[in-house]
Amino acid sequence: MIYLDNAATTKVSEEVFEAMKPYFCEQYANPSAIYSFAGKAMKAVEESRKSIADLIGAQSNEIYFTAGGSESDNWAVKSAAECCKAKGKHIITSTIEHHAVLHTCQYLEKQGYEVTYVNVDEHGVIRLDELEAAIRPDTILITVMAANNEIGTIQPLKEIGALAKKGGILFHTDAVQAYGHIPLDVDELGIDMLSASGHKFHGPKGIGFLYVRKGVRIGSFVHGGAQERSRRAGTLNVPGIVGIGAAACRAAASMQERQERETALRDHLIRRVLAEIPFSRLNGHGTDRLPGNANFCFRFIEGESLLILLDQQGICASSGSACTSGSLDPSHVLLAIGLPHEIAHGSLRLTLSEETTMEDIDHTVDVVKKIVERLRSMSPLYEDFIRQNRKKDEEA
Amino acid sequence: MIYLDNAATTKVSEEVFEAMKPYFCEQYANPSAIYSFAGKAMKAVEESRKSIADLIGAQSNEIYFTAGGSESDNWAVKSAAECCKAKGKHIITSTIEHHAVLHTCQYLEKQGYEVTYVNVDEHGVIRLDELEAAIRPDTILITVMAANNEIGTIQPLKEIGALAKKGGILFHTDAVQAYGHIPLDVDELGIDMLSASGHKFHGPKGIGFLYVRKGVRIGSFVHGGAQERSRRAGTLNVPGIVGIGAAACRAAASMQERQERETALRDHLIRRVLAEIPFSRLNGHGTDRLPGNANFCFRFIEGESLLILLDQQGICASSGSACTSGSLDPSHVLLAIGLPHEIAHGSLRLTLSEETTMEDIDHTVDVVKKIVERLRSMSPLYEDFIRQNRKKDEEA
Amino acid sequence: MYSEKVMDHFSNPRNVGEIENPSGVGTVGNAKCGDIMRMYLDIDENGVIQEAKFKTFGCGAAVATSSMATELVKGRTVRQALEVTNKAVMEALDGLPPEKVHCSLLAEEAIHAALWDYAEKNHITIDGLEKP
Amino acid sequence: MYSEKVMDHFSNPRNVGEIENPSGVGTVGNAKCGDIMRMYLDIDENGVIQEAKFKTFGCGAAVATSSMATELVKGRTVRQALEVTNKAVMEALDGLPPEKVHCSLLAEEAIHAALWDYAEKNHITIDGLEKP
Ligand SMILES: Cc1ncc(COP(=O)(O)O)c(C=O)c1O
Ligand SMILES: Cc1ncc(COP(=O)(O)O)c(C=O)c1O
Repeated sequence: MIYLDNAATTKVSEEVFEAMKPYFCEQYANPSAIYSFAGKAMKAVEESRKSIADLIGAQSNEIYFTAGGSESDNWAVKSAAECCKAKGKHIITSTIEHHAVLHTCQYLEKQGYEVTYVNVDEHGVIRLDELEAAIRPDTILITVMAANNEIGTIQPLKEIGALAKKGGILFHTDAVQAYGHIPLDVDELGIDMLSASGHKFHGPKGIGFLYVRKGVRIGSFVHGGAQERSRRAGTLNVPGIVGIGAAACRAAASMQERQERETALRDHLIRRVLAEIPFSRLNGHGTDRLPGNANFCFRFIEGESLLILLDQQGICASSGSACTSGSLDPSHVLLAIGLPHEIAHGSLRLTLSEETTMEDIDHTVDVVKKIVERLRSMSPLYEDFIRQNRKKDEEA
Repeated sequence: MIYLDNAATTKVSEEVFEAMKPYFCEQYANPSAIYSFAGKAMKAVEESRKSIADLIGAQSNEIYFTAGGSESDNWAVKSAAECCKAKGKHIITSTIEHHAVLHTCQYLEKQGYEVTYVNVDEHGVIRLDELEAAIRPDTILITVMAANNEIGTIQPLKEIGALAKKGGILFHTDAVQAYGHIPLDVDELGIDMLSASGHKFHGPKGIGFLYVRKGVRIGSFVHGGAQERSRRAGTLNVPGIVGIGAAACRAAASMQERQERETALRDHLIRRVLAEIPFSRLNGHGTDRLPGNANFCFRFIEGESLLILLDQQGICASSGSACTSGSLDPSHVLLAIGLPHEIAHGSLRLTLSEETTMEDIDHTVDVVKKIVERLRSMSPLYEDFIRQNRKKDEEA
Repeated sequence: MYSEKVMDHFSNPRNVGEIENPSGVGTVGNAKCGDIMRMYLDIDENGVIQEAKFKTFGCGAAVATSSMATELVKGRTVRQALEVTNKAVMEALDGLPPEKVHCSLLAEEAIHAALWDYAEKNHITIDGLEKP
Repeated sequence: MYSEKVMDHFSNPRNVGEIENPSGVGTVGNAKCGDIMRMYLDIDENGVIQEAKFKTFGCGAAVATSSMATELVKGRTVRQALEVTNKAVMEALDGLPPEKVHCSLLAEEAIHAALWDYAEKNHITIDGLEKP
């Protein structure tokens, strides 16, 4: 099997799993308890918190554990809306956010908030001039993702952070795809809140965190016990927390090397596909993109068929985001960068990990090539296109 | 170490851990993906859902996975409030709920809802007459826990369910302490929503579920992807889900045997403590209590000191609930059953598991006895009490 | 997600291709929704479908339903072909996931569209066939 | 949660007990809040604290601060004992968790209460000592 769907989820690294292991059947204490058995679990929790904070230049006490990226996004956006409503009810976001942010914004619209969805350019980069123009006196939150999950485009966070600061507006970023993959520094970038999820960087599923800058007010999302300084109730998921901490540690240690290696593989992949498969295009930015992300459109074919045939060849890939598979709508991200529907339907996302090899890439390109040919041979759109071209040729 | 804090959390059973293991580093797929590698993960998720549903006589599609008991409680209560607000804004609960329910109710009060907190009797059983009298035309939700986490009292769910049904009111129960420990059947008991948490019955931390009866409207708590029939966004925590399913399976298979065994040990513990330690009392109901729960008050001494000294003897126990440790207030549950503050401060909760032995119990009683003596010898309250008694004797 | 039959018809679709000078050809669906089916029919003077071919742009279910639809109409009379409903196609494929049922509707429409074209070309009316 | 010093003074509290006919005894705190401290002092004719004993109902920190407080006042003059503030007790214990700081305040109050009793019994006033 060649697994090229690392943006959907990653394999838990063996080291991370080894770190988690003792916390299931041995160090199983509830860390909030008073006895020394629980103290060991609490120590592990706090060590994890520190590793996580270190990677983005934050303090331990600015990290709140959650059940994943979606909860972090929901919490950040809903809580900012709630806490700042005296100031105003206007939120700014982009058209290419993950559904965890978009659907939360739509929910808030029903609650009487106003949301401006700022457009992106053809590479998926937010239009900073539009963003600046959207800022109003009653704007309370700007939430723009660090890097897009589908097309991998990295956003100009520093510029957004500066605009937010100038306007005295909270800045949240969904860094679920970026954290652990590219360097991020909350102070340098002016980020007030940041969401991340363990399973996107070789940590476990079901654990994530929200960074909240000291001094930024944040309400509870889950009410109950006094865990996480009374901000997020629920018995701490110790193995999960240890796992995400270990994954953060690993990510910090190997960041540069991984980035260079994956970027080289990715660029090789992109070069080969564009050169060898006609009527293909790269979606997202040519260089300001996640090291492991390549996203293509192949005209005249549809994504799901492509994915199933790839699966039959042992290649795991995706089209759009995993959680919207089965939906009939083409990706909102591809539409936002200006692709027509029929082209947006024919997308393929290949996302690499540290384990991906050059052989994997080359084999995948060979297979994709054949499948695209096959699907085109049965595509009425391709038939029409060829006929029209022939007609043009004859007329000329 | 003798671990008698199983109401705070339990050890993940080896079988459960074995079941989870392949889903970290091998079957790590995002189950929402389209390729067959993901199909295996999804199958495991659905098998877990079935095991969980079976244990309470529910259908698979009535089970929604969450990050734990607190999230389930928050979701159930907030969502019922939101969905039914056209009918009314009145909620009924009890005075001895877990903070995950109580604090959520308090939050809703700030949002304009009205909450009636029904009292319990001296054994911690809800006063059904008060509950019935509290029902109004605008009552939308009754939320009463299945069994209390501190004193173990089991509530008359069937009677509550009948009252709810009669009034056309949703009935939610926090079964975090009960699920997997005592038989529960949602149809028989008339339950519309039920919360549970994996780590309370030898499953993993960070995973729970909410049962929602078919036909009951429920809003999203976490907005985003289409997971859990678009009701709870977030990449599925596959290992956690497999773990809680395996734990449910195990619990189902051993329920009766465990119940009998733990009840016998518990009753032995209670008998010895009450017989051998003067000025001690049992909190909660004599028989309608969780098989593994014993809760005592020892007059003239304070709980935390007792816990630390027990810890020094290798015994893990708690006083009040784990998540409020460090708080200065005595347990709201002990106050609700009518104990004065100074007695409520001196409580000890010992909660058993299937691994607890008679030797553990006997040793614990011996140790508790000595510690209580020691703490009394340094207690000014005990000094006063003895003096007064002496005086009375002399006067007599 | 898909039944074995669907996977079989998707992986080894029957009757892919075009027919030169077909008796009837119909194209349904649109690229915006992600599914386009084109069906070619070769119908002899007795009104029997001698050959059916298709081209489809769409998901696995779209390809499989097209393939199955061509199989079901081949050798049938025009009248019998009209009875190949979306239900018939679905049943022949051992079912489809709920979100893919529209693909089987598309297959039914594709048959109708090709038959309509055949009827128009031959200036006949086929009872029970409406303009697609 | 607690420092080693706190644990030591909690596990092996110094000066637990009563003094028969003490020069001064004071009880502070209340059972409602979960902490009661009683301090007994034996003060000689020169105003030097010869002995200090305590009884405490309360958490680990309450016991440890009582124990430390008795240690700190023993052998001191009444004036010096007045300088044993909650800060001094906390520092001597290498700190307390934030939610337990009130215990050290209680220890300071217990010293003051015992001294007040001593002053009343002997009809003297001690500069800087207020009625607890
Ligand atoms: C009765 C009850 N409800 C809710 C909870 C919360 O569960 P969790 O800590 O798994 O979120 C607990 C345990 O902490 C509990 O005992
Ligand atoms: C950009 C982005 N945000 C949020 C999420 C949600 O994270 P999770 O599925 O861990 O809740 C994802 C991934 O699914 C993502 O890619």
